[in-house]
Amino acid sequence: MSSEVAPPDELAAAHRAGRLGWPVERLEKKALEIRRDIVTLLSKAQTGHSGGPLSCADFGTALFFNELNIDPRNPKWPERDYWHFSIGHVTPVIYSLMAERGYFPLKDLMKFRAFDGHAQGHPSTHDTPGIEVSAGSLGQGLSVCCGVAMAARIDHHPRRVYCVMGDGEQQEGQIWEAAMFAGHYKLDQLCAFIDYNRKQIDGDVEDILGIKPLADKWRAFNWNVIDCQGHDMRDILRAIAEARAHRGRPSVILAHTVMGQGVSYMADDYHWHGKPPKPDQAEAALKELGTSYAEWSARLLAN
Amino acid sequence: MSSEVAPPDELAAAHRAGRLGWPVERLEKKALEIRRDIVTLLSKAQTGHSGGPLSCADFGTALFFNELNIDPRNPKWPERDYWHFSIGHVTPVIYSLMAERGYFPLKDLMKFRAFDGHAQGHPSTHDTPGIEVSAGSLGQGLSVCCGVAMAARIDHHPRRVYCVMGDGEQQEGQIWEAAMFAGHYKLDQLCAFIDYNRKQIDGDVEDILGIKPLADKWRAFNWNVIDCQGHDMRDILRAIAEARAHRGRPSVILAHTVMGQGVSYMADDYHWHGKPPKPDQAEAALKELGTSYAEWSARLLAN
Amino acid sequence: MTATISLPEKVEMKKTREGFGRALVDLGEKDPRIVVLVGDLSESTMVHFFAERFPERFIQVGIAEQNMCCISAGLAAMGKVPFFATYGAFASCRAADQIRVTVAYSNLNVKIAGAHGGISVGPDGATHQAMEEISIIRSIPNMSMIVPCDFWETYKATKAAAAHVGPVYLRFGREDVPVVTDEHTPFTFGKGEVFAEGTDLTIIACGVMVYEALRAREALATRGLAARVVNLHTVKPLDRELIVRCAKETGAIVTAEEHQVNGGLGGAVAEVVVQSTPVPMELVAVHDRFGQSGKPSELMDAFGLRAKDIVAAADRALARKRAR
Amino acid sequence: MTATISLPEKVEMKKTREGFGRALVDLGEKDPRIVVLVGDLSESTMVHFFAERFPERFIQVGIAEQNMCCISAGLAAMGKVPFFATYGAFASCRAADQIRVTVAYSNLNVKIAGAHGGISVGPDGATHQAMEEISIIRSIPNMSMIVPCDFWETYKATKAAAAHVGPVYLRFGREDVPVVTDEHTPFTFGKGEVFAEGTDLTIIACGVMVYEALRAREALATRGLAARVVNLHTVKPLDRELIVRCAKETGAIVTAEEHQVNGGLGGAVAEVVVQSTPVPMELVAVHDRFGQSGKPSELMDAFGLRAKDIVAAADRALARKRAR
Ligand SMILES: Cc1ncc(C[n+]2csc(CCOP(=O)(O)OP(=O)(O)O)c2C)c(N)n1
Ligand SMILES: Cc1ncc(C[n+]2csc(CCOP(=O)(O)OP(=O)(O)O)c2C)c(N)n1
Ligand SMILES: [Mg+2]
Ligand SMILES: [Mg+2]
Repeated sequence: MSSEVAPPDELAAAHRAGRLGWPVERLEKKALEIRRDIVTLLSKAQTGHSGGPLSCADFGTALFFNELNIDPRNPKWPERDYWHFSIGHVTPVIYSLMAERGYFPLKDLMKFRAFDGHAQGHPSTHDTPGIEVSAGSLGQGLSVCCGVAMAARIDHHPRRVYCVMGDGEQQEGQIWEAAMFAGHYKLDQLCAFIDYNRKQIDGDVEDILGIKPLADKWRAFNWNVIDCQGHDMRDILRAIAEARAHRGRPSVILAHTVMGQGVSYMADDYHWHGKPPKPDQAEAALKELGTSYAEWSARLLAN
Repeated sequence: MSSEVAPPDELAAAHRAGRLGWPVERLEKKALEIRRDIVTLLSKAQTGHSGGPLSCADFGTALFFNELNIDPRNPKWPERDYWHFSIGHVTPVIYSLMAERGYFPLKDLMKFRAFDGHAQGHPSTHDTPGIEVSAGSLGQGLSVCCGVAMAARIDHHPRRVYCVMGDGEQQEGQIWEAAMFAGHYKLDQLCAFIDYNRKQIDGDVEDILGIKPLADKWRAFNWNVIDCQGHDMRDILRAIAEARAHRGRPSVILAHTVMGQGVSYMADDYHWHGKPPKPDQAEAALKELGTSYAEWSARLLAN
Repeated sequence: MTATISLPEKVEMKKTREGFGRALVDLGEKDPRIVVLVGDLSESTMVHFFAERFPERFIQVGIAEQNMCCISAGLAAMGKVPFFATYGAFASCRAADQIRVTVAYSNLNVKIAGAHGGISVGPDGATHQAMEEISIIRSIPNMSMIVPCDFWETYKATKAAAAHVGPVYLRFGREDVPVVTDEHTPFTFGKGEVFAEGTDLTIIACGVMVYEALRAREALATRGLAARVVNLHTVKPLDRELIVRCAKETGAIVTAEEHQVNGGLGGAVAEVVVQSTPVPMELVAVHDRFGQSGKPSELMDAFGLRAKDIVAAADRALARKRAR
Repeated sequence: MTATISLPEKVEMKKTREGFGRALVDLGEKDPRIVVLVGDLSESTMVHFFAERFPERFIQVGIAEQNMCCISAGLAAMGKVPFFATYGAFASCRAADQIRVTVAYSNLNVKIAGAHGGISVGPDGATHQAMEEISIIRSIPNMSMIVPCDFWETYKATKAAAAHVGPVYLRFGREDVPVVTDEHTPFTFGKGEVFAEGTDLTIIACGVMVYEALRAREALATRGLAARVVNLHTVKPLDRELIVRCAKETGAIVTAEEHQVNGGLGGAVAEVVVQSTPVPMELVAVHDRFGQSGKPSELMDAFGLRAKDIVAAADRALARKRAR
């Protein structure tokens, strides 16, 4: 928990032009739509990751529709905040967030991983407008964000930097190099999310290679650690605000989530890490999410 | 601190055939000789590292002349303990310990880094008998030791595994991968030393990229952390025994040392990380160490 | 050795990596020194067969390729025969320094399995399409490297890797690929195999491109052109003798690989050719660009890695041969 | 371009990496976007000049090459022009995955400085003698790479790297090496320079081997043989046109590099030669073995990287040219 309170200039910065600042109810509605997008595009592509994208959907929505100061029509807007998903495999949620926020048409989602689309299996700078740095090899993103934060420091720029990591990804040593760096340089404009869904490809993170006690690790690397309920929008906003207000250390939000959240048969099952729902499974999922493939794919294709 | 006490079978194992088990006074005398070797061979070679080797000299001596169960005349003795210096640049102390312990003649030290000698600038498996795995790129050694410990586990072998790391080296992410692995697999036959001399090439570790709080980091990676005075032989033996007795977690000994320890003008000065003393400087150093270049080089060449 | 291969119209399809997974189990049965490590990709690399059969000799390392490589080195130093498996992009690049310093410089008996090599990895896109492995591994002393062409050859290559003392890198693809060899096709580590005789030119291929080369040969044959097809599965150490012989006997060479053109199989062959028997060569490969998402078949077409591309290259090579 | 270089008997000796260190300061004066990063090797890589002059644009990363590479990517994404420096072994290998995925695939404007390339690194031994860099970097799309031959060329290469938009790898040595160019010798990124004309064969070299090539030319001249000497500092993108021209005009090529023979400069040239004008080539390089400790001069002798070795290779190439 932060022991300090944001000074007025920071609060002003927090209400910059490119922030949507949506209220909880609206965010919850958008998160539901994001989940529909994810299932629909995966069903269409019949390739891609389901589990992680669904666990990231709520805090992802909070970032894109409340917190981030961005201009999707001008992705290189100099005043922008920087966001980066170090877990490149969660492109279904990344692209859904981007499309819903206006970086590119929703219909592009229906060409996910397709030869003739821009939406690559892993985020690609030169294919998708708004992707600033490619990703897909785990463990590299927090370092990229350290570089962005250092650039902001050199330029005395108030840019905030948000990085999304996985919990399995914590096993990569480079994460701890970046953690040590950000702690040393007290990069308090940097805020990392960990999608703490307790699963990775081969099973439970604690069975594969345990990362506990994770909060102690980050504290020992001189970070401000904030726990949050990763599917409770109010708690997510509280955590983000706390991170934003914290001075002198970078913040990491341990977002306690459920892999596959929102689709009953996927929830908490690591087998859904890397595969898409088959069309009939997608239909069932979309029903749970209050729509149908026909309805939702039509919405995507029309926009 | 260990909360458990070694059971009798472990104490027996601790007195195996290849252990010298020298008492403190004899170790202190040998450590002095090791320092003389280091300065002499560096003076001869006029290339190589002074600072780290001198800070490792005391706990290195404790390992080689008290603790390690090895047979230098039969480096591949199946019953052997495994030792590994992850900081490959401290070859002056590695080779001195090896030669003094009998792996090869002392006179080989006088061909340190020479074209026609085996004593490579960094430890080389195929050049020097007793070097089991080459080193020189920082951060890799603890992983190697994890592999050795896993092999022992598969074979139900009581081999103990000792790894020496640097404090600057803690900045390498691979160290934390190995730390996480050893913690997860509870590799309690593994004991790591950190030569905590607070210096690296470009300056003070805390200025370059701070590693504090180091004990907290290792604890958060599920290791048993033991602090020790790295130039106090009694305390070193205490720490090693504690590590040996500990069950259920790997142990790391934070050996608080002084770079260049034993040579007044080198002590605590990072400029001595990577250079040898000039001949006149070496003479002064050897005088402090109670000998002369003529005397000590003659001893080395005669053996 | 010559093992004349002729393809039926419809060829059975099977994954190379499955040959790896199966061979590991068979190796494990006979040799207690075999240990298998994986970086959170048990099923993709098909080491799960071994894991189920020999849980006590299976080590899950998590997502930490550098660590996995050096753990393998430690195991090898203690007499084990470790195979570590991950995607080729991460095996060759993320652990490059560890391969160079700890494994290769120590010449330890570590076997490296890189799954998902090549553009045919498909929808995952560029980051996961490893196409620099041959160049990287070939440059490191003491390393050997095999790029098997199908299920059966992967099976044999895995066993050959275990039998060879020293570090070996094995490269597999992701998809089902045509099975062009069978259980009895000869396979010798370090030796290329002449899969089909011919005198007009030689097509030297590795991996899935061996199939494309055989198809290209058929197409050329309809025009009265006799292409020799060499399966150069071991890209290091290189079968120099065979390459020189092909250059001498056929006077033109086309190489075919699912890999970057710079420093790959084509480069390796070119180095031998210019130093022995300079003849016209054409290199069928990925021309120094990153991959992208798409269906494997779309990508093989788009990146020019088909029989027809080999045929076109053969025509260019033959024209140059005639013009000399 | 031709910049006829003739060597005095006694040549001035200077470190290439010093040219890098000096150029960074001059770049920093003019371009506020220049940022320099180092991994605990400020003096060895000579970025300490920059650090003293522009402390606010200097970032000490500690011993964490992977992190340093990706931090540079983040800086570049924000419009900075980052140069990161460490030893070549660690720049090319420890950060290979980061270079491939984050820097090159994103085509970010990151400049990578690998100090201590080659066997002439001397007493530190094999681990620190980077000799796989050309093979590795050349295989990665979007990467460029320069291997300058002396102090002045390193100075110019560093400025050229800053001027080029996209990732560039610079390779330096450790020791004082002969200064063969001066402030005014032409240097164009991506273009080889003919340093001396000749018609009997061409010696194509990079790095310190350019000096050895010039000395070899003198030795050959005493026997009436006219060797052309090309300084191919930019090993990627390759000056294909010049290579083809040399092959055509002189009919034989010797390459010379302080690097592994597999996939290096020689391999790059061979790939062009076989695809255009197959002529006899000989490759002077390190023949797939690790380095060792010793004095730089002892090692250059022992590993066959001297003018006399180039002369011997030239004789072999010429004999083969004549025998055709
Ligand atoms: C360096 C690297 N190693 C391995 C992979 C393959 N891989 C992709 S996702 C993944 C698991 C990631 O786990 P986690 O971070 O928990 O993400 P989640 O499964 O929860 O989505 C792995 C091993 C990779 N992309 N990069
Ligand atoms: C991967 C890698 N990066 C950089 C180096 C160069 N290097 C050798 S020793 C050293 C400093 C090590 O610091 P520390 O671990 O504190 O050892 P000490 O200086 O105390 O001997 C560096 C950066 C290296 N050998 N390996
Ligand atoms: Mg997870
Ligand atoms: Mg230190």
